[in-house]
Amino acid sequence: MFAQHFPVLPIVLPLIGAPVCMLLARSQLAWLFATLISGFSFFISIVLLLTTLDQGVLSYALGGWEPPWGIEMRVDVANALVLSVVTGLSTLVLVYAKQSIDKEIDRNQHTLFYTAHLLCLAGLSGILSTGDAFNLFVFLEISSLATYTLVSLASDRRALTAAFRYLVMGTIGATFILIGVGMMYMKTGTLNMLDLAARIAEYDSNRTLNTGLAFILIGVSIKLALFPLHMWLPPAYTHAPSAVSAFLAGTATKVAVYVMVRFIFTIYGAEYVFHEMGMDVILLVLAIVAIFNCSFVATVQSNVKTMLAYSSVAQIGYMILGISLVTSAGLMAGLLHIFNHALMKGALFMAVGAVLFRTGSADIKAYYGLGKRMPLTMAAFTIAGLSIIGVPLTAGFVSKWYLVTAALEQQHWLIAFLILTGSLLAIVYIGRVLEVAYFKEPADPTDTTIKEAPVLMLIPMWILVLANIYFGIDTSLSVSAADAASKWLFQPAADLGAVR
Amino acid sequence: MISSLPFLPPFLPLLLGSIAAIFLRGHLRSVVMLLTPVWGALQLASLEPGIYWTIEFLGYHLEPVRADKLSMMFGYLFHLAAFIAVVYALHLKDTVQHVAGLSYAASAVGAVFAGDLLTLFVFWELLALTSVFLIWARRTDRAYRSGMRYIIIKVLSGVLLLAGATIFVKQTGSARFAEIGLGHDGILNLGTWLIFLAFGIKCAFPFMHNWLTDAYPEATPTGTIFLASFTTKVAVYALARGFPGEELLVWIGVTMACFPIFYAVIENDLRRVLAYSMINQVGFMVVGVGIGTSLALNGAVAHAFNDVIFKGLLMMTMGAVLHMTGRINGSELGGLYKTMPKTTILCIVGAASISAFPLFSGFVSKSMIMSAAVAEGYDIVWLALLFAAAGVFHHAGIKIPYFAFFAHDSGIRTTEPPKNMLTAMAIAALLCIVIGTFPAQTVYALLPWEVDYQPYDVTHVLTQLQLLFFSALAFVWLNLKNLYPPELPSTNLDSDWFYRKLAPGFMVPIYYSITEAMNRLERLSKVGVRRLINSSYDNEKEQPKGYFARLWPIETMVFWVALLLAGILILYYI
Amino acid sequence: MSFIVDYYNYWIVVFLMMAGFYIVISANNLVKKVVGLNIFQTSVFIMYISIGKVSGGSAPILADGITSYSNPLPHVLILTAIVVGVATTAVGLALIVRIKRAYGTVEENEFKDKDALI
Amino acid sequence: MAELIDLVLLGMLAITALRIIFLKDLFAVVMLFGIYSFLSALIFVNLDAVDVAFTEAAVGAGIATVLMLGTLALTGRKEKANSHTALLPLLVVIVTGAALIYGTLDMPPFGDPENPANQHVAPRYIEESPQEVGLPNMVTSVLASYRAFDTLGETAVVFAAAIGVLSLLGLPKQSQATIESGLKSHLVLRVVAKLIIPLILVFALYVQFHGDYGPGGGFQAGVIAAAAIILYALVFGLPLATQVIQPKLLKILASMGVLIYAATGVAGLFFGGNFLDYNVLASDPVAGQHIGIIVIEFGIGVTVFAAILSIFYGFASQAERANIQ
Repeated sequence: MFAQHFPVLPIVLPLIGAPVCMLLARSQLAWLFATLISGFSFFISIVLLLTTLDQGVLSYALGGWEPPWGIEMRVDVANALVLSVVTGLSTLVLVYAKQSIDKEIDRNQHTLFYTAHLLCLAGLSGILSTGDAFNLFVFLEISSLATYTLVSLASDRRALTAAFRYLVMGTIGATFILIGVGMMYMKTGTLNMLDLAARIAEYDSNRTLNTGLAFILIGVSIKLALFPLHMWLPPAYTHAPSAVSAFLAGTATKVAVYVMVRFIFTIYGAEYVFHEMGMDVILLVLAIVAIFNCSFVATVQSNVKTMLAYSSVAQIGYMILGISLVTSAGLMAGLLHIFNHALMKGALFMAVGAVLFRTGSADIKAYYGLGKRMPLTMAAFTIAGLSIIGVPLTAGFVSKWYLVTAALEQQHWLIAFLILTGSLLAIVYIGRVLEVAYFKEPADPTDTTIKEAPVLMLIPMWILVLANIYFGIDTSLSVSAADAASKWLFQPAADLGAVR
Repeated sequence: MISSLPFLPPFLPLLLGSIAAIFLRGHLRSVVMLLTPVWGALQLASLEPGIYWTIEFLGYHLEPVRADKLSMMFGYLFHLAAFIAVVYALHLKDTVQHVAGLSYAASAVGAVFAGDLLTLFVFWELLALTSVFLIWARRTDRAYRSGMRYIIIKVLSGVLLLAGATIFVKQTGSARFAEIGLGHDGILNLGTWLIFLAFGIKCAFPFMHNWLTDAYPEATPTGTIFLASFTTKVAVYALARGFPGEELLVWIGVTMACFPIFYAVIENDLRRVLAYSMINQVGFMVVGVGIGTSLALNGAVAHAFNDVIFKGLLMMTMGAVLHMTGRINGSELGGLYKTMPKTTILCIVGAASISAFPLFSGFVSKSMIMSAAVAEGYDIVWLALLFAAAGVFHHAGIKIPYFAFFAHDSGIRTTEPPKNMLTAMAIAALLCIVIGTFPAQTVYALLPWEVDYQPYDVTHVLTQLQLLFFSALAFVWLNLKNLYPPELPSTNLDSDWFYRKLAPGFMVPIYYSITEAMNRLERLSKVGVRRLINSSYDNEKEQPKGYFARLWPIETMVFWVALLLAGILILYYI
Repeated sequence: MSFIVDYYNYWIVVFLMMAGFYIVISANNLVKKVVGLNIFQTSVFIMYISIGKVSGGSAPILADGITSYSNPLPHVLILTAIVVGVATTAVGLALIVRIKRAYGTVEENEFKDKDALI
Repeated sequence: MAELIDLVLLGMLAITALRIIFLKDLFAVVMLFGIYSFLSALIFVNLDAVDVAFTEAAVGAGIATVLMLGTLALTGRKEKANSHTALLPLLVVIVTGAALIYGTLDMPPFGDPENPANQHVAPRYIEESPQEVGLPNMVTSVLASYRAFDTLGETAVVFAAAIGVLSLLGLPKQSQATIESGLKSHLVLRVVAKLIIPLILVFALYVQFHGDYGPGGGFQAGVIAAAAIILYALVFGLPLATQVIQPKLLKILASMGVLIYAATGVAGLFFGGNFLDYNVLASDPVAGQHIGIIVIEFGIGVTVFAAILSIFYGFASQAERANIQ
């Protein structure tokens, strides 16, 4: 009976869940409830993914008002894929959060944490599923506000300034998107994405639309932390509670990448954005600078969380690189990397969080000799780190492989070379941690309080690690979904070309 | 997707053995470790040639296990080598070395049975990762740093292989690892060249050989045995598979066979002498691969087979000396034959083999390569190889036993090494003699290409004996006249008076200046990297510095937003 | 003249937008940054409402004798945006209060030096 | 005429913004910002956006200003002198502005009924909504029915803001202690306040339920009702106010509002429609729309009231704490 409502459920469930969580008022209950809600959303997302792989697209008219007048939820392979990543990671993080939150956040704020988490999840799902440009802005703001709260919940005072920076940049980014949507509306009189696409295609090139696109792309670039607009991200991920870092690193910026893909490919059309405005060159240059600059900056960080945060910015560079190749293969590599990056960064941040849980520090000095004391955690860190580097038999290799082949397909030898060299920097920064963990003696060998992380933290961490290996070997699911998604995204652009 | 057969992939027994070694202790571990190579070899014997398990990955057909005569031969060789090395390592209590050694052997086996480039790459990297622990197991700071350099170069080789494979696979549409050849069509042949370079690094091509002479002498006595057996031989296998008949290889091989001789003669650390001699022997194999006729290829792989055994034997004797005396420099040793007579004899067998004395194993394979060179009209190559062969006798055949066991009496009194070491050496020595005496029943039976070759005819034997004789004469004469470079307590590369007297006057200075230039480049890049790091990391405050590494205030972030907006808008309007 | 009337609203919007931006960049005080952010957002509201205006139209509430109404859609959007704006402002101000308590200052160049790494 | 008013008001707005840039006295900045909001509300009225004007006046000029003043009370009212010059940013901002103004010249002219924005989707709202939804106020129709999902999101944003402020500042403890606070000595104020507060509450109820016919609705009503309690707290002190409306109750109310809204949407599912489909709520679609809109407007009102009030409580409790210290 409810199957036809599935497109809206991943948003509505956490949205209803959040106030209920607030009413539950007890930490344990709220945790259990939030995890269940998130798990159920995950289940629905998987069903959606399978359905869309089969049927193409699911449209859902909210309030029964047909699209250009009412708001439409439009789920296709592309957003179902990202949706599964977001809800899946959210569920794992919630399982993980139980103990990590107990230690990091004041007891009477636990319900607030779970409420904010569910709101954030609802916002992210809304951004992904919606087919309406303004509706996207509303959900963007829900997730952003919830995120500021989540970041500032940490006990460190630096989390406050980090959250404030994030708030200023996030608000500017969202407002930029609002401006862009306004300019599109001014020229087309509609807010529905498909309707927008059809009407924008009627214009050849128009200053208002171009300006709107500039605003949107920059706004989204702030949200996805594209170099040089990334500086809100490292402090936010460094000082946020571990569970929050793990969740955000795998989802928030990736959803923004998806938004960028949506605006470029579905609404404006790749032809318009790339060929008429040369946006691909700008994105390509920024992406490559992001990869090198931020990977290098990661190598000189002494705080492992900051290091991973910079590494995230570099990895986003890979995704944007894939998009800016303007081919189906490149886009597919970018989307695939969204999926794989969530797996590896989630695992890495969870491992770092586990170390923080036991040692109370994320500084690299805390990692001396940890290989013996927290073998499972460090093994997880090692495997996920290898995945970031792009070692075969891990998920990271698969996305790097497709990126390189996509670049080679276009005869971009230099880019392919740069992608591979970028991985060398990843070897350096991951290697630094592995070196001290396995080859250095602990600073205080008598300290017996440092032992393996609790089981409830290890389980989600290792699920992600095993997923890294699984999707590094059996790529059929992830690759076929990403492939279908990129073909799907390219298809409307082709249609628009025919209309013109 | 996976059509599995009831069989084990060849690398699995060794891998299982290494995993078992993690958990077992004492005699049980010894038994398991001894049985593992045997089990693996039996498993191999039951393996029919063919392709097993095709896997669909990233849209390409992968063939993780492909058995043919070439890979089978190396498969047997590696199991044999693993067995000898395990025997030699039995007295150790070091889990790291045992586990690393067996898994290292497993990756080598996996690599030679890899039927496609991706699988090859996986094992290629595993070879590097597992072997580096054999160096680190020495647990000295020097070994640690040397291992670091080793792993970096090996990973680089892997990255090059991956890059090359990606391009190659993309161009040809097939991931199969068969003959590649440098002349492949495509832009710049970049893919094939990268693969070639990756193989070259592992093969210790000139200018890429430093890792070998740097790392092998730093490993543990047993670790070096493992190291000497696998990495370069896998590379030779890969070259034989991928680039047979590539003429460039002939010249590279000749260089490899010749230049290490000069270093080997003046080197003091006897294990480093052997490391140089290893490059020299691999040079012979590379020449064989480069010539590319079935005789030459057979010679190359047969020589690889023999080299593992006699070089292993020599390394084991030196390892035994190091193990018993704690010293390995020629200047500190001498007169050991009094207390280590068995080791001395075994060492001489190894020396005879490497010098290609008739009836010893080196002879039957080296002469194949030489004959092939003559048959294909490479006269200069033949002459150079002859010179190299003489050089080998000089440094490995005479110098090693002479300085370690005879020469002036150093006064060191010790005993024979442990029984297991002796046993391992004895097995290897026995094999040297058996192969040298009955080549047709042993090595030749395994050769992948059809060939009819008889090493023991009058010309071959006479040529070789003359060569050896004159070489020995030169050594004696030089020693009597006190012209032979003295075994200095430290390595001194600046003693170039020696080059001018003995070496062909043009080659060494050229090589020398190129090395110098490379060193300078390396120094410069090191300084550059250090400066880059210094400029972006504040050591006093222990925090990053520099514009992009430190955190920007909000105003700067917002400023960049405005700047980017203005930039994009102006770009649009122009 | 009609040229000016046609675009005057948008020019002021751009001016306000940039003014808000400049305040965010130049102000040291976090409260003033928030004020700047608000000015920036309000300019966008004016832009939207200007889009929806129809000359000679009246407020979009059905009444007898009126035939021309202004466009109600931008009004709805901006109602939402205003609420979103005040929500962000509230959280931002709450953060400022906490920052004051933790650092003792709300001037950005002052708390920058108080931590090794903010 | 309308154009002339528009010109003048916008000019005043620009001058206000310009003044804010250079002022160092933050109290004056905030007051000017209040004026700025008020001016924009006037502009909105002039541009026929009465609902927006109402909200801007209540939220922008009212609540935002109160919160900013509350913050200033805790953080000090002087901005310190800036040590560095901001010439480069000024240059960049001017260049960006120039580029943007150049971009505007391609826009559809202001006020033209033929503009694409007024052509495609909007006509249906103007022409059909009185029949389809049955409300004279088209803004309410679009807000609560056509784009009800946006509005649900908006309610969630308010809820999220309340969560954020709660987690940052916390709520005041409901205390029986009679701490001397508020404006106890101002007898006139207290009497006037006692008279006005019930009136404000009645007005809030009017706005809540009149939103279907004139400007107004849940947002404005919630803010006004919250303003009444805020006024009470200012005059009689926070402790007394927390006894009237307990902080715990606010948490429940804020959650309940969102739940009421979402539950109305879910009800649509059970009656066989889509999420937020009101047509199915009653046998007659227009009656169904009416029920739906009244219920969700009520939900909005409750959440906004509770959220705004708890945000105020949060700030006020900080001020209280600062006073005690």
